[in-house]
Amino acid sequence: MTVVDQPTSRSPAVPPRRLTMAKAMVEGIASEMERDPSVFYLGEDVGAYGGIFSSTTGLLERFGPERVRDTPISETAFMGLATGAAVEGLRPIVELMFADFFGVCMDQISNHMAKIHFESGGNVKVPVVVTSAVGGGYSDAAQHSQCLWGTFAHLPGMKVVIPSNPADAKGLMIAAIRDDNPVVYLFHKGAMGLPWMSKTHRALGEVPSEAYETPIGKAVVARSGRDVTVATVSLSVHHALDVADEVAADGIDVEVLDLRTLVPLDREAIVESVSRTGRLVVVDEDYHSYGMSGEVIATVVERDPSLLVAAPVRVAVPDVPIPYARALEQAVLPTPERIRAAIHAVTR
Amino acid sequence: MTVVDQPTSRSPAVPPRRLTMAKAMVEGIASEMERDPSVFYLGEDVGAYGGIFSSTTGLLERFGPERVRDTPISETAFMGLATGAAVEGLRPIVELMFADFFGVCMDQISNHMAKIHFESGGNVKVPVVVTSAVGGGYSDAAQHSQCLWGTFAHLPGMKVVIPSNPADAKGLMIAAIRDDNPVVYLFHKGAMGLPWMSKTHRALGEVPSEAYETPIGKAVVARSGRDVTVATVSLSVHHALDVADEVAADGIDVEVLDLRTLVPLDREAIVESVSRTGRLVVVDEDYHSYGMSGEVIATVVERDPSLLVAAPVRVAVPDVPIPYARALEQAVLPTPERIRAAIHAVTR
Amino acid sequence: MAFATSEEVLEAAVCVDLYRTMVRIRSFEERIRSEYHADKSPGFDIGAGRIPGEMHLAAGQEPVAAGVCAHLRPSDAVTATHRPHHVAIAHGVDMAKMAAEIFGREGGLGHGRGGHMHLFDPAVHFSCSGIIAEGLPPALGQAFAFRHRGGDDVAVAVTGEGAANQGAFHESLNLAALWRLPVVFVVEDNDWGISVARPASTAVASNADRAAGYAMPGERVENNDVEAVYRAAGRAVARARAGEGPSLLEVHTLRMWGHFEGDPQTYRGDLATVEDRDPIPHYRDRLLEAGILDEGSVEQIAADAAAEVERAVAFAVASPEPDPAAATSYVFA
Amino acid sequence: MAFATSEEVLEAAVCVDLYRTMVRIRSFEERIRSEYHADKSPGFDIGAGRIPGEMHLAAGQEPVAAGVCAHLRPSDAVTATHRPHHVAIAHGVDMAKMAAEIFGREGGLGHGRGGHMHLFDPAVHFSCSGIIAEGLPPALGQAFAFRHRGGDDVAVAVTGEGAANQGAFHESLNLAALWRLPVVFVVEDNDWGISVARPASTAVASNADRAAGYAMPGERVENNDVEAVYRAAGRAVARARAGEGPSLLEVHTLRMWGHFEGDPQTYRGDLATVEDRDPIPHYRDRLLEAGILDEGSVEQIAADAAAEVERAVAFAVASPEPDPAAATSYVFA
Ligand SMILES: Cc1ncc(C[n+]2csc(CCOP(=O)(O)OP(=O)(O)O)c2C)c(N)n1
Ligand SMILES: Cc1ncc(C[n+]2csc(CCOP(=O)(O)OP(=O)(O)O)c2C)c(N)n1
Ligand SMILES: [Mg+2]
Ligand SMILES: [Mg+2]
Repeated sequence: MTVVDQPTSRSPAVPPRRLTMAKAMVEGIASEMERDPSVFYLGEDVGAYGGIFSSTTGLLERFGPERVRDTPISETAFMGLATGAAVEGLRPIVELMFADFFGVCMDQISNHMAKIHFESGGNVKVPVVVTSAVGGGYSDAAQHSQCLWGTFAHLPGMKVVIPSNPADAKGLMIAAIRDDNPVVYLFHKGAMGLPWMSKTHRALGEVPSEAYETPIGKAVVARSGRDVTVATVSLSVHHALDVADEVAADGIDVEVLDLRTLVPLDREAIVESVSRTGRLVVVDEDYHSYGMSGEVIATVVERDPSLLVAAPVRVAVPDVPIPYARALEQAVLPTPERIRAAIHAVTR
Repeated sequence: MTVVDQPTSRSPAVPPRRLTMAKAMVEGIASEMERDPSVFYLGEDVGAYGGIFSSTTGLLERFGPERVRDTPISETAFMGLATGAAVEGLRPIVELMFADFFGVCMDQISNHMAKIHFESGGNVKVPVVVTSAVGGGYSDAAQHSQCLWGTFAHLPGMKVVIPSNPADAKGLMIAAIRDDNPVVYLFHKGAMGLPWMSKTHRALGEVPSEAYETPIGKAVVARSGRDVTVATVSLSVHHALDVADEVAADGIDVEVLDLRTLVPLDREAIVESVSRTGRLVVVDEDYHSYGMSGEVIATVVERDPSLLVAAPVRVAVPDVPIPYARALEQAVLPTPERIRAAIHAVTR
Repeated sequence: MAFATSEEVLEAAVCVDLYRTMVRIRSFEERIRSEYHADKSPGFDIGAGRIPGEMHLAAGQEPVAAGVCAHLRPSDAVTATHRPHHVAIAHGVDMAKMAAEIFGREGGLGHGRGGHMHLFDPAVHFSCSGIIAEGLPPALGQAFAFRHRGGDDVAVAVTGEGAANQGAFHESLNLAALWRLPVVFVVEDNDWGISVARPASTAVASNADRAAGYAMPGERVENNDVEAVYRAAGRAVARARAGEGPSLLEVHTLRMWGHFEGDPQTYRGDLATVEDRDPIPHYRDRLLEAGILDEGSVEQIAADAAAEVERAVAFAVASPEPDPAAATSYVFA
Repeated sequence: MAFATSEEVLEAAVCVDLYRTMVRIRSFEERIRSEYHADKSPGFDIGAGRIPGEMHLAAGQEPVAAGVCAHLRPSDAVTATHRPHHVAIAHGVDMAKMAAEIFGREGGLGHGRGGHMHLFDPAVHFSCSGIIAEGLPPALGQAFAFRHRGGDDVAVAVTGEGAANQGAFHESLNLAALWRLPVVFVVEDNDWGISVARPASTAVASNADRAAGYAMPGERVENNDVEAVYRAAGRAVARARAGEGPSLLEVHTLRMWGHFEGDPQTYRGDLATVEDRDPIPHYRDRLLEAGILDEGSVEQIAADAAAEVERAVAFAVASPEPDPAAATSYVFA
């Protein structure tokens, strides 16, 4: 869905520019397409539509239908096409419209795209970026609201990056395109700053105009604090920052760690933060069990269980399909309310 | 592959019977097919071949081609067929020949089979058993050696059971068939007792002749010990027991906890064991990150980090596709050597 | 292969039923549309209002639902798509419970868990799914179960022309043909898969041509003609009931509105002609001309439909919101 | 649609090349077979011995590989299946490095990481995969890249008749046709998908009939006839090179041995006739009769092939085992 926005102000006279994550992502793609003729984008409704979640707005007009290609609804075929094209030296970006659809084409991703480099003993490179929309919060129900980053991150051979803000959206996109490996790039619909979806007041952010890479594999302290580490990614970073501001009033000083990349995971940053705060809350819009939240907790205690002065708490989707009705969905998402309760629990 | 075995001795005069896991699994299926005409089995090479890993040996002869059905290589179609048949009151068992192939049909499993009950508000039941072979150790390389139980267990709506021994193979099969939910039943090729694959000396086990259910969601202490808990599943249970016997000589008393079910996970059993031993090793033939090993560790510390007197250790496949060459494969599998080293590390 | 063509004149009662079903559907879709947009402004916030989330409506595609489902009984199964309401109504899904589900209420078909893309009514063996073409495989299983228990019930799997390029389509047709399952595959060709025009998604002009690849009959109905759909579907359903196996039926239909509500349709060149192609006034005029309907019965049908929809929406809005404390219920039976 | 049929007589040199390729393949497969079984006894332990793991050999299917790949250049791409050796050899994959990979050695194509189902030789754009039909989509991408960079290179995707019922087959054919990609799809119909006979997997007698569903030419070659394969593949490759889009070619071939080594083939009723149907002696006799080969050249070809295979195996066994300390290398570039 697209409601036409104002064109981004590009006057160099009035920095800093503030963009939505969607525009920053597109800017990252466009700058690489400009620089490198081997980059192209393919997926469903990425051409004239500009991406259901505005991931490609304006690219068709700028780069033409050879390089911005609408596909049939044949995810297995076009994922594999991206792999084959990458093997021959192109640098495809391929969109899986919703991460929820992974199951119709996961073999091409996890058994092929992700494994060819290894199976070939390093002789073949597969520089593909797989973009996909994740997340709920707008009643799109069980098949259109999942995050599933735990599913991608569990399987070896692909990097997994998840920008939470416009600057990282651009920088991680450029880094992903330049990376010689398959990189799964998951963008949260609720963080894209779409005009037709309710958004956090943090949706706009400063984005440098020039091309730059945000390093893959590096977490960032989005807010530093002494009392508790909230480790999270994606839209939940915004919620965590909001809650951190609130509980500061109660005298709780929250550190928010934006992991940004799940593969490779910046384990040092996690351990370093928790070794200062002694307390850990993991906020994860993916399912609770066998995913990111457990991995982050294990990362700390396998280093040293005594780093934790209190039991860590997870705020995740409680192993239930995402319900449709608003009240039910809000009950299972990692809302600010649940994050606040977890921070209180862990600092009690 | 099948090398014809001797028919199982069925003389009631000479109990206890010792069966392979494959035969015990088939016995569980056969006893339910006998009892309940709505049970049928479908999959690739499950008829005349009897299952590539002997999961259905003899069933065609006994129950005929209407109830033991070879399918085309169309996993999406026949997985979905199982779902639709279950919705209408049948009780299909459907085989995905290797769990590695999940990516060609995961949508039918995780978005349909697993979610319909929820989406229908409980009005539709989907009693399907998905059987699948897992595991490596015989140089079947990156696309035929994975365990992937973390992938299945991460996604809500399906139970996940993983027998390690013949008695549980039969009892969990019967429980899975009688369960009104989708149950993923993962059997390790190396634990099936196949005549053409090297096997552990623990491959044969006593199996009661009558029908019985092994409770889904209950772990079992396979060996009790005071010093360290080794939590694991599947073939690794055998390795853990072997190592436990060995290190007993060094005065280390190992408790081996066979989780048996990943969904629902018997968190109480894990916490209870670790609260006695204070030390935890998780052995997991699936990939290291974002899977079972992290989940088990998190389960302990989110109850109470001080239960652990030493940092827990994971022995898992280190986020690498399974290599082909024997020496490489052995280096990444959770071998007895690696388990022993972990036990020593954690009890040091 | 093609169906035997028989151009017999339909009985008046059948025509009236087809017309009534189309009107009931349109009435429902128009009402849902207005309810959906009623409280999403200013601007348009997809998650806001009494009906949140994506909304795919089927105005213009009534001939497919009406023509196919006229041949079905409640014991026959139907699997539909992300755009399911027309098929649901035509197959007799409880309209009030369906409305309540769309409103996310406890009284809904799925107690508010499923939403408009996940409607399950076991009473008429109806289901749908938001994943393209993935509704086909479960239909095979329903057909399999029907044959297993005896009788001549059938399963109908509906899909879009865009979805016909998904792997599940191929696998399902082959397996259904191979096992001679009583299934009818219906492709709704509405020219578009979201913004992708049919020639940009499909290498062949008619999906009916694909039927030969499964040794099953294939037929394409042009012009969104409800009576032609009725006839072709009748042949396919009869074939399935007779144990002769599956058939494929494609209907060239019309998506009158956006892919989903909020779709600006800026990609669409054929918008100007859409209203003129609305199948309902055309069919009404034909039945008036033929003397099968008169102005009074047309009004009566419209009024009845409006009243039925009114009752359904009233039931929906009167139904309580689900209790958030039970958000994790129904994961396991 | 079908290819134009031209029954022109092949040049003698072409015939000899076809024969030589088949002999080289058979020689390799026989040697791998004996190496594979050499040290798996007593009993049969799949994971034991110098060549561990599953082993899918292609004896009997040489006409497909030889006939198709005769039209290819090293700059053309080929994606093969779990049964890849014949195609690899015919397309010019380095036999020594391939043997080393099969033996799991550092000198292998994948430094021992891949194994016999995962052979990658970038020098000739060759790859294969153990997942049914999933080698097709990457071939589209190679073809796409070739067209992008200009020139007339093509991609050939080989698959089994069992695999032709997998969703990836359908999606790939449609997309290739839609984008007019220079691809040739080759289906090896060896009557069996492991233990499942073709009539139990495929609703249609010839996959060539499925080509019409993608508006591409389809042709089926009967009798495992290498010259007929050569001719048909020539038409398909020429079409692709000329920018006219993809074609589908099915060859009725023969799986002489088990699905994999160790397969007892108890399910197989046609075993008794297999030896008589071996395509290599038949073709040899034909060329002898036609005076294109004489006994001397037959022996020379056999001796050359044996020597080549001997060198390859010698290279393999001389290559070191990979270092377990590097087991986690090559995950990321
Ligand atoms: C596997 C999968 N891919 C993509 C989508 C996103 N999507 C939803 S509807 C749609 C278009 C469907 O087109 P068509 O099948 O023609 O049905 P129509 O919407 O026209 O009724 C797409 C691409 C999806 N739901 N599932
Ligand atoms: C998606 C998938 N399903 C199942 C298998 C297991 N499998 C390996 S080979 C094979 C049979 C393939 O038959 P066919 O395509 O005819 O090739 P052939 O073995 O006869 O050469 C099967 C079912 C697989 N590798 N991938
Ligand atoms: Mg459409
Ligand atoms: Mg075959």
